Amino acid sequence: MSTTNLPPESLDTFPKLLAHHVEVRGDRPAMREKDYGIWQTSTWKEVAAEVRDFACGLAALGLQRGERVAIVGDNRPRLYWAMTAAQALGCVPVPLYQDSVAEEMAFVLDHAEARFAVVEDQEQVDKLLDLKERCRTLETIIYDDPRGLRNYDQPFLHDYEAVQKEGQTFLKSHPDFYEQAVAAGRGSDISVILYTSGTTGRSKGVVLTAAGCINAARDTVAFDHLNDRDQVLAYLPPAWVGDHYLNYAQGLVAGFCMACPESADTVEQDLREIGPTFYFAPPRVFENLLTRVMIRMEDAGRMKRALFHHFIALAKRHGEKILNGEKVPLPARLHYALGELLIYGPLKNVLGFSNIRVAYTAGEAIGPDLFSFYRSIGLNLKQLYGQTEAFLYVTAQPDGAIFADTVGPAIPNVDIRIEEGGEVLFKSPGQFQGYYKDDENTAEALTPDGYVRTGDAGFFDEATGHLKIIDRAKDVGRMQDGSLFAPKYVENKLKFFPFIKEAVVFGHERPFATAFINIDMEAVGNWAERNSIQYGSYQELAALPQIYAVIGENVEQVNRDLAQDSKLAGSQVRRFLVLHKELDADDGELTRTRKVRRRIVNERYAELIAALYDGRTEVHASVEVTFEDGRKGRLDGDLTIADVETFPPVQPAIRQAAE
Amino acid sequence: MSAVATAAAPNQNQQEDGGVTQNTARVFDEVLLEVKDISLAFGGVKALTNISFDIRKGEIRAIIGPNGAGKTSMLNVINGFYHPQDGTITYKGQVRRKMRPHNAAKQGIARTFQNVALFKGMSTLDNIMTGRLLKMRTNMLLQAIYWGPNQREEIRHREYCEQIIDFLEIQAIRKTPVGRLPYGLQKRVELARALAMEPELLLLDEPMAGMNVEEKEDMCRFVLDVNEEFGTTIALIEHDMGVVMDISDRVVVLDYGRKLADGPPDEVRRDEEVIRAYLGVGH
Amino acid sequence: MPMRILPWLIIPPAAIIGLGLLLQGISAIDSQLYFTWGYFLEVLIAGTLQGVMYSLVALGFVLIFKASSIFNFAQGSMVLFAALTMVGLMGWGLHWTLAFLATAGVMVLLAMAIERAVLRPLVNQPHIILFMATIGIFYFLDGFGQTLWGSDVKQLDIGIPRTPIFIFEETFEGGILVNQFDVIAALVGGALVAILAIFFQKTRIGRALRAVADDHQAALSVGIPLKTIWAIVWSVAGIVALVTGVMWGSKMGVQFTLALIALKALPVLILGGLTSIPGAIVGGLIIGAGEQIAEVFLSTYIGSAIQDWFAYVLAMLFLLIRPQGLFGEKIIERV
Amino acid sequence: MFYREAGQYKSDYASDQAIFPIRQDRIGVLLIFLFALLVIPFIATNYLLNSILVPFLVFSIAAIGLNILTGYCGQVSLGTGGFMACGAFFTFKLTTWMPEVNILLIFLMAGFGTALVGIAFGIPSLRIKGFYLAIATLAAQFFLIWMFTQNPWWTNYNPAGVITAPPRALFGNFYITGIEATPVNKYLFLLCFTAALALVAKNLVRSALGRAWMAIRDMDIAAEIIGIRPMAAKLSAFAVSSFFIGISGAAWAFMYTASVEALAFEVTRSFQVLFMIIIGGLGSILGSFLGAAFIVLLPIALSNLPAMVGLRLPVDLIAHLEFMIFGALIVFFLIVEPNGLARLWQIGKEKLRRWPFPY
Repeated sequence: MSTTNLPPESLDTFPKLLAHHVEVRGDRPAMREKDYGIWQTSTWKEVAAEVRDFACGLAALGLQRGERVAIVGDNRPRLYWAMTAAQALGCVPVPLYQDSVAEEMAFVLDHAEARFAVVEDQEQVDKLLDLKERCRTLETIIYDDPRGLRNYDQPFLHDYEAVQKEGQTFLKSHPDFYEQAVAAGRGSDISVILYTSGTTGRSKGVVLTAAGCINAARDTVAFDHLNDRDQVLAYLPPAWVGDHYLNYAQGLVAGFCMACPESADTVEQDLREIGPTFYFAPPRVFENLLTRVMIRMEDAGRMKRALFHHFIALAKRHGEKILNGEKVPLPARLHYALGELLIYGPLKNVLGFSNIRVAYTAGEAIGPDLFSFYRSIGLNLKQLYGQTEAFLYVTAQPDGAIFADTVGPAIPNVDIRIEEGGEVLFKSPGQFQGYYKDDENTAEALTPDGYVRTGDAGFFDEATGHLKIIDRAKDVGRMQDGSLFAPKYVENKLKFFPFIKEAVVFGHERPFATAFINIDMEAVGNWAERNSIQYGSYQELAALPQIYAVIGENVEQVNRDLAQDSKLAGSQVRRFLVLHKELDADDGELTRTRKVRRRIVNERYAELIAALYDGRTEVHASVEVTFEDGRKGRLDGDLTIADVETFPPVQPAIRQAAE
Repeated sequence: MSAVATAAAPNQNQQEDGGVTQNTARVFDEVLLEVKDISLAFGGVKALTNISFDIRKGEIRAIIGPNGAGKTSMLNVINGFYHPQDGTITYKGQVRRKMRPHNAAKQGIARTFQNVALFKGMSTLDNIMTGRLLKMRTNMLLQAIYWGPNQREEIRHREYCEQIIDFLEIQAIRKTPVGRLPYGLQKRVELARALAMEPELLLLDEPMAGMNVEEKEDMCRFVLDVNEEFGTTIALIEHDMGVVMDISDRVVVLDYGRKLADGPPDEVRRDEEVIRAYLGVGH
Repeated sequence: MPMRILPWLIIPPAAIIGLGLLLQGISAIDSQLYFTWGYFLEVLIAGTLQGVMYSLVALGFVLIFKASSIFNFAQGSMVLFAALTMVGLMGWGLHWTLAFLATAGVMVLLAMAIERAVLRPLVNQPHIILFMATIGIFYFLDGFGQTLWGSDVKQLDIGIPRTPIFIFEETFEGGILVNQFDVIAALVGGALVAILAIFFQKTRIGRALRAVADDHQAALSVGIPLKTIWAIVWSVAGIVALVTGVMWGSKMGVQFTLALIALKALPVLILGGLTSIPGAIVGGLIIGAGEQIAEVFLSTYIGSAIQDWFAYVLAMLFLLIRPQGLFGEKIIERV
Repeated sequence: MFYREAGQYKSDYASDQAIFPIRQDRIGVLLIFLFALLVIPFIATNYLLNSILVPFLVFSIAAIGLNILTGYCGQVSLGTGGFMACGAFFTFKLTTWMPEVNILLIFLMAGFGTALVGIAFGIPSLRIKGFYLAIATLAAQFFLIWMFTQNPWWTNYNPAGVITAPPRALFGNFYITGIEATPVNKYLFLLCFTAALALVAKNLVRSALGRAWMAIRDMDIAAEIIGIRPMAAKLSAFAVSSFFIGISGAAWAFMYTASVEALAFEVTRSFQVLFMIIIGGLGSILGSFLGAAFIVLLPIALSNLPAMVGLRLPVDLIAHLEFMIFGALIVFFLIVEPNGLARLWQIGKEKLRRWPFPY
């Protein structure tokens, strides 16, 4: 069933799609940006003109077909337009994470051999000027925001608008240049190279073709019935596949409007204002949001709190069924409608979720309770499973068939195969061509018959036919007694507690499982304030005995849950410690997308892990940290190790799929 | 004497923070404002005695001196709030008769105050919009109807104010009542209001007083940016000698209502009399 | 700034003589205007004595404004309330001296109640809010007094002679008629001012009150809590109201219009300055005399009953020339 | 709770600067207005119209006027009664002089006349401030009332010094003054007129003029230094304020009481309106309406209360008790919420917008 007006299949590059939207919906909004206090809006026509001028300007500056153009910055319309402009010229945009450290950035720039870079502002210009020595190919830098750059007199620095002006002049002498350049584009052209921040080692450039990107996006646009009345907020890093797919590619396919926030600090406010209809956020965001909802409700008056909890409990019983269109008795339906008026509606409004038709989460497993919470208040939150290598989607849950512990069936035109060892393989229209200039890794990632290895372990749930992901294939281990050890599974369960921000569980080839815990500064700090407990720093807060007590209870609860499942009962956590520092991407402990880098944690905290297993109750920790400005220092502290009760496995009972 | 501590600081400061420094010596020729032999007294108490100096177009001019040296009185004289008993003020080549502050404003002199003088009952945006009042033209009847010419004018000036808001990075507090803002931000809003007047001469009375190091750095950057981007001439009073030496082109030193020294920062710093006044020798 | 004495010795007589000469001139041209110097002086003295009564009311305002920056609109209803209470107590058979003392006690209690119930919760509010609150008190006391004691007109007689006497019979033809009651009232007023002056100069509390007027912080360092000071100052104002009520009440009877004499005191206040006790006295005299002279000599030209507004216009014109009032210092505005 | 603001973004300054930027507010205000316009005339009794709604609307206009001067420009005035009298007597003289001119136009002309008087009495504000000014405005109050009582010309030599509203129609047979005017007619006219005036006031305070007033109110020295001419700002506030108050005086005399003497605009009237804006909220148009409603309803409630609970008290005692309770309530209210009903409403609205969160 297709209610969506998909563009003709012959349009196989993004610039061609742009031209199509100018024809079909030229005066509809294509892009909004909160700037100067209001949502400055550009129609498809205006966008096309901006893109054309900039593309011609790039050509005038000497950009040649096939070259890579680095794009560095936040979600700014002009940077997106620069991507399309590059693609129009048959060049390849390479978006970079704007907050990545100099070394990472230098590597990517060098590896992609970018001669042109389009950047956001002075900060990025300064960064690139520093790197210019090391990146021999970099020749021209174009900046969007001229603020503070007045006195920079380097000849290779150009103002975005000046480039566009030049493009207009160029266009006068080459009136057909742009149309010809766009027409020369082929679906087989490389559309974009996305560098993955990879859990291990150097970044790899994922090469995606234009036709692949567009075909993949067409499938999901049809799958979720997206159309040109939809609106999204582009707040995720443009260098991440999620943003490039969900907002850029889907937007150009479906013709919907992409809104850019005013700044990273105002995303929440901007989300409330825009009220998107399609929304994506990693589970972490939903989790933080729920934590804050609960904390704020703690401060509400008694009446309001009672009302809130009453209706949330009601939603828990009936909300999901109502959302799934299942049978619910009329009184409960009416009761729920009252709840929608008094609690759910206002709550979604304050969070900016009122207009959302489809919301997705992905990237890691989401706690079932967390997932149910949002669905029960009427937010159509679904899970998908995907990868940069697939150009995002591999599986996604269709409306009405949602299960907290699955990621849904393969989406149309995607083929999935489970390998002997449990690893998930797929073949999809959007799948990548290979890693850029890296045949070795490409060969490793692809099977001889053209399937892509995901590196994740999973299986198809028999009852639902949906894919279930347990963990990274290489992280799924065995306890010493040979029973299954799925650290991520346990960590996710731990992280669902409000005080626990991050957890790292150890146990592979060990007699029992142990864990590092990171407390959630906001939640714990709030709790400490309410109980008038004095603390000076994160470290002090983390070491409080009261915190250990609360977290001990949390771990015990998880153990009780794990004992329900005979397969995973062996993964119960017997000992844990609360880390004195937050795991941090700047120290390499997390990826930019805030996933734990297990290997590095293992290395950096070897002493602590040893202590967890040798029976010590206290251990001295000393670890190197990187401050925001790049300086390094050491953080010292004595950490307590606590023991937790474990439970014997319960005899396996029949689990219900739609729990 | 409290000035001692601040006076001692700059020498170390100078080398350490290279972040916001006016590094090259700039040359200015055109005199924008000249005060000559100004004397001001309040019922027998002399606040200023025979002060003469000039402010040149495009420069950042600092007025420094110990507490009670008459710095603020000097600014008050320049923008017409006090009327000196003696002396002349020449602004843009014209000798000025007695004038009220709003006339000074009309001629392009804007200022900020030592103790923030914002309109507490209004939002940040409205405060900045008041800076545009001189440039707004529609009459009362059109304002009563609002739609049409008045609305277009409102929008035009709103656009200008939004640019200043963007420039000073105060987007997040646009609609916040200024009374609720922390002190540092209030100072920034006050600067924004003065900038909204598109002044030729901007008088800043201790723009960094009561700020922490980070806020001071921001403010320094803004002052330099304003001078650079808009070409606004700036006269500022400041206690933090490090700041003064870093950002100003020329410095005039007052003490007990008299002028002690006048010249580039380096010269003034070495001046015997200035050192004596600041160290309190002989008092 | 030292108050220069000389102008005060020269200006008033000069102004009086000048005004007399002016009126004499007019009467020479226009026979409708009756003018003799004796009649002029008689009117002047009657007005000045009336002015003392205005000063009494103004004094109550000034006391409170000085100590707390509150413009106490309820001063008028305090006058009414005090007079009603005293008449009521005398109606129970108390001698007027006892009734006076008992009423003074009531006024102190009232002051404490106002401080506790109204001022304390409103501390640190803008002046306009406190002003509105005193209007609330005005209404309350108005209603309260009449609920307790009834609203009919009552006579208050404490034995002040009312017979008019003639003075300067040899200088002016027919002499000058002076109301004995007014003279006594003026003496009482003068005595009250003297007592207050001693209170402010010589007692510790008085000095603290003056400190409060200058600076609340300084007052705290004197060691007397602000709320105590407020209660005291309102008590003093209450007793001043009582004296005012007795004088006005015995002059024109005790009835609800007594509350409106507050309106009479207001031009006195802007003329003399809200914070100046001498200003209240001198302002009262000027307003009293000016009003009387205008009523007698000008009503032919501009209509009768001008005493309703004449004082205001007089005070306002004066302010336009000298915005700080008679005794205020020139304000140097700072930024 | 009822706010659904997600998705109500502004893509141009015009809608960002709208009076009611939130859609739910627009709908709410429209519903209230439609209810007042289309439903109330059919269900309201004459008592409700004559004794509550009409005076409420008349006082609302006066309160808006005084709020412009005191709440927005910071100049305390106690001369409201006098200016209302101006409006009433000007209207009377104008409409008896030119009976053929439409009464609406006469009202406006009377308003402009009062504005001129306001400017004259506003001149002292250039030199004096605060309570001094408040007292000085009493000069206007007493002088104007004296003028209207003493001079029989103003009443067309009526022996009782009373002016009576002659019958005047807005159009055709739609009489809004005089005995032919039905309560419903008066109410409907006043409703639309008040709404239009409130819109004008709101437009002024959100434009350049309003900002100049508020700047003078908040810090007059700083205002002058950014180029605002204090004289222009203050006198314009006096003029606009008096315009509104004059019209409300005219409406009082011609539509509420229909026959009135100058003493109806005594100084207590000035206090009454001042109470309205203090209790309603200084510097708020909405507050002017709320304050007017409060002050109109309170005495009615107070005088009906004893009878409702079955107490039979002598009339004068009831009057005194009313005074007491009124005074006590004023004080109580100032203590509870010195910023007025508008502030309470604002807090409530913020709570609703953030619902279910407490902050």
